[in-house]
Amino acid sequence: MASPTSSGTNTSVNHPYIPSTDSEREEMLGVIGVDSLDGLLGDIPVEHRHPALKLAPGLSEQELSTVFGSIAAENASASSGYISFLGAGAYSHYIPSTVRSILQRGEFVTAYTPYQPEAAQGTLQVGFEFQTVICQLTGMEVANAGMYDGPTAFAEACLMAARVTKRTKVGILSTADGRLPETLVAYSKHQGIDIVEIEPDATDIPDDLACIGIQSPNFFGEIEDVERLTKLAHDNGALSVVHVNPTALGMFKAPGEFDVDIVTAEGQPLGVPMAFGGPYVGLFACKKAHIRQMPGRIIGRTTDTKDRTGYALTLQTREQHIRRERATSNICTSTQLIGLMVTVYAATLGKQGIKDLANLCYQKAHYAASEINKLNGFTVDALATGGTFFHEFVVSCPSSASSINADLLDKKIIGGLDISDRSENGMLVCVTETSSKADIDKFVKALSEIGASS
Amino acid sequence: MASPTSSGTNTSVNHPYIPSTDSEREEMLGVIGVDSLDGLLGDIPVEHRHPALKLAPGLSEQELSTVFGSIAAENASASSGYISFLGAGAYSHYIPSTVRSILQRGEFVTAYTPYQPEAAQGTLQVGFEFQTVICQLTGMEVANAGMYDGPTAFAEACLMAARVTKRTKVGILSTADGRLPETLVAYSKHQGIDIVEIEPDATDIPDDLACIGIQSPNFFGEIEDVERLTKLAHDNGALSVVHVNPTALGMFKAPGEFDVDIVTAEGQPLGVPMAFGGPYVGLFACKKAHIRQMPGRIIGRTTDTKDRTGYALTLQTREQHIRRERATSNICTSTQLIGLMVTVYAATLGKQGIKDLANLCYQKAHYAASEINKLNGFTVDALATGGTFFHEFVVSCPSSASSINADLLDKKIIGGLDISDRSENGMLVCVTETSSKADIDKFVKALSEIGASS
Amino acid sequence: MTISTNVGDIDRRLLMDRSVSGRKAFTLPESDVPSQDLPDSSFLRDDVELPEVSQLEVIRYFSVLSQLNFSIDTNFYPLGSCTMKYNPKINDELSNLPGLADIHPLQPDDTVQGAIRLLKDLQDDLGEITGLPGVSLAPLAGAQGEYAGLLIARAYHEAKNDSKRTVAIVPDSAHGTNPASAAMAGLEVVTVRSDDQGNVDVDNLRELANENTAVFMLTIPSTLGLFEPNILEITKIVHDSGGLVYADGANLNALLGLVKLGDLGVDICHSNLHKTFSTPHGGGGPGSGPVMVTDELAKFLPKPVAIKTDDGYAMGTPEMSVGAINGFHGSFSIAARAYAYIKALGLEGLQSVSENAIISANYIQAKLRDKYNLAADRYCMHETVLSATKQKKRGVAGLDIAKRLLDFGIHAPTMYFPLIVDEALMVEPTESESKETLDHFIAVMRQIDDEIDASPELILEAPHDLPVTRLDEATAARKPVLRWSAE
Amino acid sequence: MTISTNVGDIDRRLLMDRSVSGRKAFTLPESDVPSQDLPDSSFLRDDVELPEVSQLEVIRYFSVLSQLNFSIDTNFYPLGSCTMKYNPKINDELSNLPGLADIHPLQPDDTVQGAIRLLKDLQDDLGEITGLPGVSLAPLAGAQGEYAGLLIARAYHEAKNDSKRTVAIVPDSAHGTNPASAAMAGLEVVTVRSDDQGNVDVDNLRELANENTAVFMLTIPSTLGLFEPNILEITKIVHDSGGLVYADGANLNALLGLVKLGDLGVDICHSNLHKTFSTPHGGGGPGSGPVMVTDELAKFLPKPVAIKTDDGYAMGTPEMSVGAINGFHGSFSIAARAYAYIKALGLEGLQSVSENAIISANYIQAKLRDKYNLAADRYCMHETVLSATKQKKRGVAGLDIAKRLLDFGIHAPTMYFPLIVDEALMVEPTESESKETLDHFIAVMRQIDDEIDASPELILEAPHDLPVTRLDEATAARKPVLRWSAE
Ligand SMILES: Cc1ncc(COP(=O)(O)O)c(C=O)c1O
Ligand SMILES: Cc1ncc(COP(=O)(O)O)c(C=O)c1O
Repeated sequence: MASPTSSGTNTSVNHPYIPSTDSEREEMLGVIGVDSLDGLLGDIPVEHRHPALKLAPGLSEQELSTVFGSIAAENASASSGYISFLGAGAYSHYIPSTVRSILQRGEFVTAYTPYQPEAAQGTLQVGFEFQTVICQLTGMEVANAGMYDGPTAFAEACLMAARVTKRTKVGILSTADGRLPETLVAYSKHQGIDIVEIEPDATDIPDDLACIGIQSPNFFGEIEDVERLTKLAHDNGALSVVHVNPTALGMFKAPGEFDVDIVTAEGQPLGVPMAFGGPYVGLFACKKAHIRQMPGRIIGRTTDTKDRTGYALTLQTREQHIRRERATSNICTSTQLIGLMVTVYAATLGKQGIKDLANLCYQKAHYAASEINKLNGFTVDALATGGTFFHEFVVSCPSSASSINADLLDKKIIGGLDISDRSENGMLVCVTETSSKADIDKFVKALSEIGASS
Repeated sequence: MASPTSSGTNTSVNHPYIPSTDSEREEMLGVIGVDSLDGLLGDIPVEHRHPALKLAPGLSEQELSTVFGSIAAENASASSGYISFLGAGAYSHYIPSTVRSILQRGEFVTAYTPYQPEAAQGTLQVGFEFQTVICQLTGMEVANAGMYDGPTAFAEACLMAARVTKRTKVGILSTADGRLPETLVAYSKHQGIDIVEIEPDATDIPDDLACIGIQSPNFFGEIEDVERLTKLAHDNGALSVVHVNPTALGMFKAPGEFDVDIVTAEGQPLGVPMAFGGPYVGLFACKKAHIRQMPGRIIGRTTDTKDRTGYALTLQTREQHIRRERATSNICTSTQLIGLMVTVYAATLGKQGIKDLANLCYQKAHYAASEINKLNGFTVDALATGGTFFHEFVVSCPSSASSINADLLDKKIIGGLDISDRSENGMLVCVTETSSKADIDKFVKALSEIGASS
Repeated sequence: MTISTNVGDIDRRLLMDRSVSGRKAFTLPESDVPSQDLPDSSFLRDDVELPEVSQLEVIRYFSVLSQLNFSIDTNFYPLGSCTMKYNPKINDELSNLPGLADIHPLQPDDTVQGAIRLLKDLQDDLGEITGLPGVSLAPLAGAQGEYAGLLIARAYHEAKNDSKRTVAIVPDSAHGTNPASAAMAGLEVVTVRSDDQGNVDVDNLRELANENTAVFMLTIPSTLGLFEPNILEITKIVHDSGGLVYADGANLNALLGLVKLGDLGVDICHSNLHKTFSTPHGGGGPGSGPVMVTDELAKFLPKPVAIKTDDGYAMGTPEMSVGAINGFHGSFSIAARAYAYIKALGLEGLQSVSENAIISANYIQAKLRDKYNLAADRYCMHETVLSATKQKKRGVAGLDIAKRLLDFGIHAPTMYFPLIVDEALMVEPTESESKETLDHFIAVMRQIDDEIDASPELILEAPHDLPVTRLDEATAARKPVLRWSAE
Repeated sequence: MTISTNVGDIDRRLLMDRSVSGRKAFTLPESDVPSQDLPDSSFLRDDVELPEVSQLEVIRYFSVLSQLNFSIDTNFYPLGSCTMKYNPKINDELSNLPGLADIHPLQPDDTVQGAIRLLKDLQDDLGEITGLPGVSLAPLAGAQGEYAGLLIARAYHEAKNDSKRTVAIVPDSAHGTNPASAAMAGLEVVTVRSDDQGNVDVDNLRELANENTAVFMLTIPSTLGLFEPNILEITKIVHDSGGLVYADGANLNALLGLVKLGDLGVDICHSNLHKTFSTPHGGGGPGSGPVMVTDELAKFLPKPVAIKTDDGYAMGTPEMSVGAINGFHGSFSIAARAYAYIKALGLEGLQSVSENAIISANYIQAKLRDKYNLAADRYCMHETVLSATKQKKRGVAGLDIAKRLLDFGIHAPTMYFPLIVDEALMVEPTESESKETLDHFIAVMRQIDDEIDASPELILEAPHDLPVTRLDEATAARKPVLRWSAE
């Protein structure tokens, strides 16, 4: 009955990841009281047991390394000599050696969620440190131990605002990254949430909004007037949800200073590789008053039976494994290890480093902007309008950004993001501390050449 | 008096590697009771204090990474697309991930020599495992915890043979790597040791030899008749010192089977990167009878006050820190961490892996040899003479190996070692499991093209 | 505050309490561009109060903290439903290669052909393993995979204008994420009972499945570690009612190469790459929860999916996609690890994984059933659910046994889950633990049972030698302290 | 055998005792070449009895073992003369870059220009720091650097046909490697006394230095942590006698940018890159012990040295080189780490290293001198040698104090060295430890002194909580067991 791949016999493939030997398997089956593995599979419909599978045979580690070597070689990146000016939600930053070093600690990497606090004080204390770092950065009272990523954190924040205010309409600033409302739609579409667009200069908002969702710096790199918009929200009984770029917080006022209710962010810029989009970590902080509506895992401080300080998961009654369909979120496995990276990053940069970093990014982006702005046919919008920007800025190009990008690629330059859907011939250019002046100058020169010939 | 770089003030540069702040320094100087650092330097002749130094200013970590990126990019290697057929004492082998993973454990990397055994059981138990692995591989009774590298281990073995036999003449086989006698000369030249060359087919040796030093596989990759030569040594009251390639021991008879007295080896092939020549680890094993003449660190098993097993440095009275000028060697800091790599490597490959590895190297080298031997103008000496070889073999080329190598380099091939000083137009070619058939075929094709055009 | 451990006393102060003004662990390069004007100072903040410590202190602090954890690299971790197996080191290494770690998610497809090829190949393998060929790797964990699956189910019914299907039927043994995800998807959760064998009560299901049924969520094997014997009947009942069958594939480690979910009538499933496919749990993530569906449902998959084009690979959006459930393409470097795992094992290796996982669990069950009650007294799949009811009567709860195990360097099993089993201790050894380790666990579990009579305080006060004893979790929740603050 | 630690009981069996026939942790690729004939079976061996364990077991075994160590990454390690400072992680990383880790030592110079440039640049920096511009990076550790230096001294005298110079004068406080290296170099070791201040007894030196003197070996600062106040007089005496001055630079951490050895009349010195230049000690190596000499002596340096050529860099052999003291070019990847360290600190950073190392040592000395005797009651350089003679009288030896420190997570100081100090405890804090750590050490040292009267058994039986208590080292040496064997 069994197909050719059947293992009616008890010999399994001997593999470095599987210690049991044939004779041990034989012995165990004997103890269990069956002749063969199939004796244990009685509940699986026999006609479907041991199906044929089209999968390649296993590789040795050396062969696997060769396979990955070719895969990596098919990608263009800094390590293959490209320079890049992409941002728009994922940023190239230098990651300190301390982060990589601590990330190699198997005790962190291969532990589970700390359900047994006595056996997980390492993970737990790091999580507590993470919550502290997020509070310090955002100026907020409390933070959770991390969400999946920035957009899901933002979506969950809007849903939380709806729970807190018992309202179902969410306003999102028109200048936000399209990924934020897009994720919110997917997260909320069956929960009766309406999403409306709010202009950043709005002086009036619907009076039934659960929150205004503000991204600042916004998608175009510009700082929004969070203070005014938060006041506007509060005047209308709505919450203010602000999605920040955490690097910018080394320099720009923290949302906590503006009485913001919930702050979210993509944590990737804080020491996490870009890695084609993930895994990242969503940052989530809010006012203490809303703590029991917060989604995600939370770590608290307490004491043991000998009165020594210890840390444990807390407020678990919000979570799905206790409250099931009435939980504040379905999130379970989250991003603890990426939180570790953020925590080590923050500890490494420290008070002075985060400031220096923000300044350096600011200097480089502004230098690039002013040089590009000098080029014939290219205009930097923010320089024209006097907007304050960080990390990135919109360049209006003489032709479509994608056609320019194609030419740039020939020069081993990955240009800024084509945002023609939001701004005519717009290119969103990002510059961080990882771009040297030489890189920027090369980019500017290339743009000028391409501009001239188009 | 102090030069411009003086720090008559107490402000030092604040650096990530140096925690003390200005105010802490001030406070500490106050406790010490001096006004400034210079108050502590009274013993340094004042005219020589604070000299001018031509050193560059410090770099940030990001800058340092850039500097190293350029340095690495100036070297040609597998990672930049070259294939190589160099051996002759350092070998390209695949290093399993387990080795690199364990090598990242700071507790191993940043510990000192285990003088406090209670606080160093990790290092000590690993060292004991290392000694075990070396004994198992070589078939010898005891091993030490490692020497600097292969050639120094060999030199120390010959000196030890001199101590054991109380003789001062050392015979070395003419087929040995020149690095072995060369290092022995540097190690022994002021100790009245004479070195004589012995032919591998000698049936007679001087009767005052301390030892015969045999490399097998020899410099040319060929297996020597260790059994016969050992008997010859013993018949003349000399010891037999055999320098092996540890990878070959996965397949070829262990020296222990031939009653050899001391075995040494370069441990690099066992999981250690080639790294332009070091650090490596010298392997050193001998008969139990000679244990107290053995150089280097030795780890022994014992028990604690609660009768639990523990490990500690032992037989330290042989060592320089106790016996000073009468020590068996001056070696102090040795190669414990490289020994860890070897140990993890051996544990990972295990009984089957070391066998498979030796076989794979054998297959590839013999395939390459037979293909090259088919080429016009190229002869593989060992195939001509019927010698048994491992890893490497001598190719007699139509012209000098260096001229051929220059042409190979244009094709991104690093050819075998030019050994024209030992064999006319000789090239010592090495092939291990890291060369694919495609690499070998490419090499053979290139040789044939170059041979045809020369 | 200090604790004593095998590296002597350990100082557990937080970083902010170690901070000294002026210390640093890092320096940024000097700016190499001409100085730019700063924005108006009204925009600018004061210092961010992050810790000021030296680089050594950063390394030492986190290194020491790490040693306070149990982990797969250091301990046996038989945590049921979590599949704490060996996380191959080569996978971490390969997924961090330059060229994989440093590519930007918005790079043009033609500059990331290797990355997309990897994703496409992994999609195909997961489709093949589950028998559900439509795959999106977007979901960032199992729960997001569930949610994506439910969105697909809803989209499917909507596409048929079948708007009254707003009920998710969920077994009482289900993991909490199932009902929570259903609620997020706007579905009403209706619970189907388990029978006394731990199976779905088929009669009860038949009563519940009707024209309102959007989806039936079944964990296969179930959270009791059992394969549903009536699976074909169950999927038929649901299909006959017009609903879809969703399989929670968190327990896929039992099924590799032994059975394909698609063959059983499952329409949608997710898999936790951080369980079956060995990517590290990281102390609670990151994970990855790909969603797999039938060909028919593939057009609804969340975006993006990797596709093969005429001249290479591209990231694409399915025709009627339920949209983006997160920022970019899912957990790429987790996917890369899972890919490496599948390639390293290959077909026969994957089969061997499940075979050995099943044998190990049954072996433990056979060796402990005289001392501990079983949630279901029949052969299990990759995990066995013990019930400490007999021990409870003698004064020691499942929790206490779990804590006592820690003293032996063994992580606790999953406790009090599934909810339908009293004093549940869910034990999942996985295929990557040796028989010797299983025997040690068995011996310890038997010893603990003996200790109940001989020296119960050993159990009730456990753990003894860890960095902390049992913690006051009630106070932690009542008066939450969630961050450092200057005191 | 198990021990209890902060991750529960730990199993310390050796790998061979864990071995199970048929298990494996690794597979080799299949051969891709046509099958080749094997040699005659008389050449071939039976199996090599290496352990057979799974890959997880390899990782777990070594990970758990690592946790039994003290290390810089986890503990304060004030081990005098060893300079246990922070080992920057970036240096490990950079030295392992592909392009550095995978180059073969025999590659043609033009394929390794980056590597040779690094070596040349490091040679220059070390020459500048010591004021001795001739540098070879060949020596593999300090002791080999010493030996190389002595070979150079001998070659120098030989080149002058001065064959009767066969004496090395060595202070009684010298490290054991000094006399051992001298003996290897065929020199007769003559000991010069220290005076009651811990300085070289200049009169005694004057008596000893004569036409037989090949070299005077002086450790600067001395092993008592003192800078020799009569250094200029000493070097003059030696030079006047026709001998050379060798400086053991193991303690160079005290002198960076503060004084150049070459300016003081030193002819030859070595430096331990694994001390002053922060390369990790690795539990006992690998190290690197470059030898630095005056211009005049450069032609004798051991081979190879990196040299600048017209169009790049090359590895070369000095004109009258003492030859090859090991296989290739020294510890290249250790040199790369030291290079990274020097570049990261730069001129001012290196000065700051020594300044802070000196202040920290003096601070400890100032805070402990009322409780512990000092080997020399004056300001010290980068380390202070305490003498536990007062404690010894009260029943507790230096060794006991050292062991008791372990209980507090602090590694023991160097004990019973230098030999001329009774009950020596040599404390070297290094610049990389914070004042807080120093204060903690001071407090613990004071507490231990108090414990002598209050609870001496705490000290005499220490350490208490480590994986083992004190070991029976006598039996270990009397009946050596040096390897696993089947029992
Ligand atoms: C049965 C089951 N379903 C779903 C989940 C949720 O998966 P994740 O934690 O990846 O979100 C889990 C994980 O614990 C589980 O065990
Ligand atoms: C003063 C002194 N000289 C020489 C050495 C020997 O150096 P190495 O151990 O690198 O051989 C040491 C190392 O302990 C030392 O402290």
